[in-house]
Amino acid sequence: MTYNILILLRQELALTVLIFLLLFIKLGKDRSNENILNFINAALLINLAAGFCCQETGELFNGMFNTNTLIIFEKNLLNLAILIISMQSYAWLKNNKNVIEFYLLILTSLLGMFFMISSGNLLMFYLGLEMSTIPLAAAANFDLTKRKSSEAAMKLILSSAFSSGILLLGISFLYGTSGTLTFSILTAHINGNPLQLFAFILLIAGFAFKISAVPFHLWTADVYEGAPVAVTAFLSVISKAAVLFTLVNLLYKVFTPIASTWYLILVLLAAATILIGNLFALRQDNFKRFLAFSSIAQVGFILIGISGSSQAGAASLIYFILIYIFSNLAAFGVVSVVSSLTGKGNISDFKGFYKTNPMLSWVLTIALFSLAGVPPTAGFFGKLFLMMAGAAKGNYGIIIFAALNMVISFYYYLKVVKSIFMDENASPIQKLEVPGVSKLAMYICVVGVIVTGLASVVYDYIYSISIGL
Amino acid sequence: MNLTLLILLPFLTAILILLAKGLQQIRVIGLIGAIAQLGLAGWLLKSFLDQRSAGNNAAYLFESNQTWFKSLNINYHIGIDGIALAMILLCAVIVVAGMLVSWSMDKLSKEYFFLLVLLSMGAYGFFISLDLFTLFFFLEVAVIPKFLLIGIWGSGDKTKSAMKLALMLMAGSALVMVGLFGIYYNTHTFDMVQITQQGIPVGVQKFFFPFAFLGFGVFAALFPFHTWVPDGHASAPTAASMFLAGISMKLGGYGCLRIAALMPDAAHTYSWIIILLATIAIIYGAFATMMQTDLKYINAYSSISHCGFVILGIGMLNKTSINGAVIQMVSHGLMTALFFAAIGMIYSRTHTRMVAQLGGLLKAMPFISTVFVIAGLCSLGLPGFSGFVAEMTVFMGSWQNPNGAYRLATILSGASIVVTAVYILRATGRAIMGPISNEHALLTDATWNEKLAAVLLIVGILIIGLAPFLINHLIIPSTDAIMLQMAKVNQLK
Amino acid sequence: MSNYFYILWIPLLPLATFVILGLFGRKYLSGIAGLLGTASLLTSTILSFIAAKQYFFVDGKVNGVFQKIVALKYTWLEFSPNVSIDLGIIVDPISVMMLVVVTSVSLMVHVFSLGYMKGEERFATYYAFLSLFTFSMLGLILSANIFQVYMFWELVGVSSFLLISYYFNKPSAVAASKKAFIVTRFADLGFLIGILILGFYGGTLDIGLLIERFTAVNSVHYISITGASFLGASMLTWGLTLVFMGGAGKSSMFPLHIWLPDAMEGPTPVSALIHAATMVVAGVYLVARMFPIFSMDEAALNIVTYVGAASALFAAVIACTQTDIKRVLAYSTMSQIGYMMFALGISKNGGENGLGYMASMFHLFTHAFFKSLLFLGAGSVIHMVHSNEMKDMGGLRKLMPITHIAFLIACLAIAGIPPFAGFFSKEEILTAAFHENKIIFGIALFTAALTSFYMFRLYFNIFWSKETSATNHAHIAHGHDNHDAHNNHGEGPWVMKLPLIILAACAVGVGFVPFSQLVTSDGKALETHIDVIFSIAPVVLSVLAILLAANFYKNQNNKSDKVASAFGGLYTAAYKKFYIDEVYLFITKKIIFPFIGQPIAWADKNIVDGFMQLLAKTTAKISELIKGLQSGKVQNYAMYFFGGIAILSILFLYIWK
Amino acid sequence: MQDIPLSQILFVSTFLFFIGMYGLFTRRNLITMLMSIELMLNSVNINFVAFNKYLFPDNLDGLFFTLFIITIAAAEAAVAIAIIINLYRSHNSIDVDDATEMKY
Repeated sequence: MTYNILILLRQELALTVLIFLLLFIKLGKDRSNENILNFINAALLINLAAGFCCQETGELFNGMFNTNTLIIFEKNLLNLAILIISMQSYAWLKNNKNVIEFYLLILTSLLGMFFMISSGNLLMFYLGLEMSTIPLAAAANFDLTKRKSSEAAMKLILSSAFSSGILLLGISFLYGTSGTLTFSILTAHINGNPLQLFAFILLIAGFAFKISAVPFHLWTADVYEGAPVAVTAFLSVISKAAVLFTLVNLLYKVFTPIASTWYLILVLLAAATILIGNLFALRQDNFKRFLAFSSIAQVGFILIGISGSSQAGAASLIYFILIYIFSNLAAFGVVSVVSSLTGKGNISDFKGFYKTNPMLSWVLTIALFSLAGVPPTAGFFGKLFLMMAGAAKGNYGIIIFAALNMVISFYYYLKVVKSIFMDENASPIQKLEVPGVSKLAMYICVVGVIVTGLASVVYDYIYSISIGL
Repeated sequence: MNLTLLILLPFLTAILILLAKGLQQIRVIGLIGAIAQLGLAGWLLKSFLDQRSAGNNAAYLFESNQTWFKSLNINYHIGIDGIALAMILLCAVIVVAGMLVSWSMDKLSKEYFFLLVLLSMGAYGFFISLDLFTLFFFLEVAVIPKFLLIGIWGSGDKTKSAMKLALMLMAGSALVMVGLFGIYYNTHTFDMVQITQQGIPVGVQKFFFPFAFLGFGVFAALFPFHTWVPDGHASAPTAASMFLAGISMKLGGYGCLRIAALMPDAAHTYSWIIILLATIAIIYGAFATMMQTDLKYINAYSSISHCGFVILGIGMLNKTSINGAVIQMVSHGLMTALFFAAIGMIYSRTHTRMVAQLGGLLKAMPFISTVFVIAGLCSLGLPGFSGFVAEMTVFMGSWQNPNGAYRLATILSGASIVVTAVYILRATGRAIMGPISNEHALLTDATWNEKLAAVLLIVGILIIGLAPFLINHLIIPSTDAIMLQMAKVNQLK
Repeated sequence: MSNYFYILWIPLLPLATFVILGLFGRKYLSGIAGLLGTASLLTSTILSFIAAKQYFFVDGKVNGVFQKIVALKYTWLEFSPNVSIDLGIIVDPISVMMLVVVTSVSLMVHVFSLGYMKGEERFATYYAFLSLFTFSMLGLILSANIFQVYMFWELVGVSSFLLISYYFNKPSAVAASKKAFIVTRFADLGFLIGILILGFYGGTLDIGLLIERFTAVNSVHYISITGASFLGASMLTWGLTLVFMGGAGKSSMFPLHIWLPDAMEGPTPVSALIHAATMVVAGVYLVARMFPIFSMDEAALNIVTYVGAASALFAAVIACTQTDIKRVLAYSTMSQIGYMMFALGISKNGGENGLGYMASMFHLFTHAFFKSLLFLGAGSVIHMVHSNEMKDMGGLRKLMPITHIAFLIACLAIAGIPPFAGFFSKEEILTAAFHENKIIFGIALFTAALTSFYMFRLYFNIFWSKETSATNHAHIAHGHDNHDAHNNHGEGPWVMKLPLIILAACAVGVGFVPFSQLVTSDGKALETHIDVIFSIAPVVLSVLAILLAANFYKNQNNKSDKVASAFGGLYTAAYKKFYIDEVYLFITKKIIFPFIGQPIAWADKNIVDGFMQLLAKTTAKISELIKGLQSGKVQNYAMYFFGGIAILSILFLYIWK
Repeated sequence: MQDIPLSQILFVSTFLFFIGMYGLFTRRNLITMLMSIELMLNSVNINFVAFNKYLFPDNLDGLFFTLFIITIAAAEAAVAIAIIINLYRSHNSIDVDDATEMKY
């Protein structure tokens, strides 16, 4: 039994160990930030590598916690993401005295996500969710002196508390109508009676809030803008990914009896999300805010993919998340470097950026093209497969709608590229000294963006491990 | 003969360009790469003809089919028929010419040549792919380089034009995408060969044909989706306009042709709409051209008119007209590239493209003026040049349709050749002939690279114009095959 | 039937010359370009004479009928299995006759130009273009395939364009060349559609086959094409009429004639070659080539007839009033071609009734010589005077005797005074007209009289009238072209005199060619005789006209002005060419441009493109409108959250249960 | 005790929930808003307990859930209050409407 625990919980345990190590380091005599950061990055790298080492699957605590190949892979994705983020925030954290607290917060939150992903029970799910949310709120406030930071944290904590209230109400009604919290048993009791449907809607609303789908998305932009870049990156990639994984898990495994209903809900949410996300992204000048809305639009596409409710649907979701990690983090990487070295964070500041920083410009450009879904970057494949999965249902209205919205999204992505390459600027951002680690992270992202798409083996593997409805 | 070389070679060139230092190295590498590509294409032609004469009558030669995305049944399936080969040759020629005319591009030259090569790579990939997914992939690969080329190296209101072009083309490819999904989910494959074998249910065709066809139509500057053409061409740097009009508009025409071949029933159902739009494009483009005052705009609008012939030929759906469409694609590619090259040379010297500000250039720069006149004569369909062959074939083809309305369309399109004569001669008479202004009198004539580029294109034009049986020999078997497919699929219903 | 393959060289030699001169002439060969061109053309001329001899006198005739021989046929562009453009060479009486005409006139012009264009900067280019034109013209007359005709038709047009705009820095020349090309292009559109019609119903583009199929009354093709009708006229009529439209355009028949007078902007030898002897008769030649088909369709023939007659008269009237000598000649050309046209129109196919056909061809033949002679004469006059205006001339007979004599002969020839060439051909035409159609005969007669009047008006104005000396010509000289360097060169070098002499000899001699034996509608020899009684009337008429002209213009006086004022409106109308140009200008400048071109250009910018812009703007506006959602107030966010739940619940709990 | 039907308890809890929501929507004071959220959570707790007691008395899922909610609510409140304090440092106010720099 204990052996089993050690094996099956290894990824969680690894994180926990790391967290405690950090605590001890904090208690011990203070070391230079560089060493700490290098240590952490190394540790995260090991953690990532270890994640792939063995594929034991099974369940614990009579079904409260369970892992399978898919879940392990998902967790590895998150490990990869957090590694990249931490590498990229090097420049930002180098001169920050609370570096360890930052890692404590985000690692705890990641731990919570791991539990959420592999939860087999609503209680466990709720615990994981909150465990991942609450530290994030604190992390959002990490720039203690910045007004925006604290405002962002306030908005995040309040609205997430509200949403978890809603979520809990939903869960309570589910419990009331089914009498169980365990997924495996729950499925049998799903019979679409009004109260249950209502409960389900509340649940979905809770999820929609986390993945910031319209109209539950309004916190996103403000929080992204206010929070430190690293936290924003974390929010926009990792927490979203984790919640999406869980959502797919729930929808495809638990709520199968009311599939027709949630298909409709998803389509509605997707349409609204894509449209609103695009329309808002059009107008943004603050880079993080811009990325926030663009990521909202991306979620819309993801929802279309999920709505396909087939093996391809799940696969395309995970595949897209992988690509999204690379492309979005590449973008955030550049932004974080620029903002931490110059304090500038507006798109208009990037005018004439290519003249001074060709390398960063190309990274950013490739990232944006990948987000826009332009070949040969992986984003093209990701988006295309999501749409294909959605189209499998034969509901072409939403596909056409999404396709036309893609054009709008092209507009704003190209607008950034335009200001980087084409706009003249008397005083562009000066030549930046990018720390080696961050550079490395960016290169990883770029390579990922290029390779993940063209190398079909990635997708085929994901497809083979993912499950359909 | 592995067709993948056609993609690998540009890829290699691009890499080398990235590694190269200094304008000299970069452009030399670019040129060598382009010439190698041309040689490759030539060799391809040779081996193609050998195969054919050896009695290999397969629809597509040099086929190779690797699984790409196994789980989605997406394959990297390549192969060429005569039409694709003609297009590939066209690209190869234009790429060499483009490299030559941009010989002295000193602003961000590395990126410039890199993007040019990337663009050509997309085009090659597009023409060799037999799998709709790869087709679509390469179609979009070719879009972004255009955006950057126009936006960075362009002139005039460049960013706006670049944005407009990119967005409209993307909208086009979005439509194409929807159409492709429709095909995919009703045949469970992207493979054109398989699709033609099993056919597509008529209802599906009727619903998805418009998306796919109009989508490609945007690329082919089909009315009313042509508005990206004038601004885009006018703002682009010379080589980019050559590629744009010479290659990427052909992607559209070729795509339309393939789609029509895949969905014959829908094509027959909607042919009247296609023909209507094409006729409008032809006439409308011609008259719009008559009103232009900027040389590049003149050529851009005339491209709309000429590409109308491509769509017209496809819409008429008979062998001759489709032949004509293909020949027109090649011919227009060469001719318009030549035109843009000449305009670029003039612009680089006089720094104006306004017809009214030019005059009597024949005195100062006889070579360039001659090139200009030749391009003009080709564009107004003078016998001996490719334009004549192409347009006449389209006319003969479309006339074969006894339906009165179609006849009318043919006659109207025929009338456009008069208008063409009007605007070409007006431009020539004003810019090339007439008295020359003093500050232009001292300008120099073309340099060696420009001459080389022009000669290359002119030779291409003349080969088609003087010996059309050659290109016919190349493409007619393929058009026969296409007609056969369409007929077969019709019976299948 | 022996081998005529060597005829291929006749067009190919000029082509070769064109290529060589075009590529290297400007740089390397500008010295010897003229000689080169002349030499190659001389060879072609000799070859064509050989061909003529062989065809007419050796083996062209098989048991009394001249055969149509297809000497070469190569499928150049195949549209569909049996419809294709074949490059071919057809050898039959008219083509051979035209071979002779074209090559010899062209040769004369080449020689003449050696002197006339001497010292031109683009001398080589000039000869290159001349060769190009000669090649295209030869290709045109040798065509066995109607689409081949069309191809060379276009080439002829473009070479004429290039030659007219030879002085490219002269805006008027450029304008003229544009006009010429565009007007003929418009006519060619008709030709093209005609070809499409005939080709569609005939199932072939080969002229021989077309004739075969459309003349056989019970062939499927004939039935189908006559059966199909549009706006009341059968498709055959349409096809032929449209083909004729092309011909009319090239031959500057009314109302497509407007380009010809302006085309005189080109160098005079060019006008002599293209706009007098060869290209402008292409239309006549085309109708003759298709004549058997034309003869199957009364309506089409009538159109030919009346257009021809109208042009003949119309042009003659105008010619009486013009003062630019080249324009006078241009209009006279038009009028003479009108003659040929209606001669064809009134003719029937074969036998005695084919007289008109034969006469037309005969007139074409003779006209080529004396008209080119007239132009070359005018050329040397202009060369001397540096002006096209009559008022700058007069009394030149002393200064340029040879030109004077040659010109006189030509005038007599065109006036139809026996025994000059024009007399015979004109007689045949008049006879044919007399037998077929009295109205036409009347017009023809009147035109003949007018012709001799204006020709001699021209003659007297140039060579007699006011007595002036060479010296003060030098003063009036305003640069007609870059010759101001050398003024008093008399009649120019021998290369300019020689052609005049030769052509003058032809103008006298060619009338005695036994034409009716050689060129007839059906290839059989046709017995004709000059009916003296019949020919009195026209001759007397023209003599009277000549005397009138002499009376008006031999010495300076104001009689002519009196008469002019007597005619009043008619005179001014004629002087203003009956305002046809203005009509065209009005249609193009005032209708097509502002009412078609500009609206479309506007619509493209504002409606089509505007729509795309509008989409973009609307999107931006909407996103501006809804930005209030993101109010920044966390409570509103919560409310929207709740609202979302409410909407979903309503939808799924009450509406879509 | 048994004669209070479930529906009435649910009524109470729902009422509580909406009171909380109303408070959240209307109150401007951050602390009060936090309290309103606590109200909502508590109503959920009532739900769980009630369901557990009335419908599924044989196992204690609901009760446990309640316990966890309470703990987490506490943690949440702690963090929230920390944040609010920090907000007060920078904004000198805990009025929610003063913290609306970021919008649109």
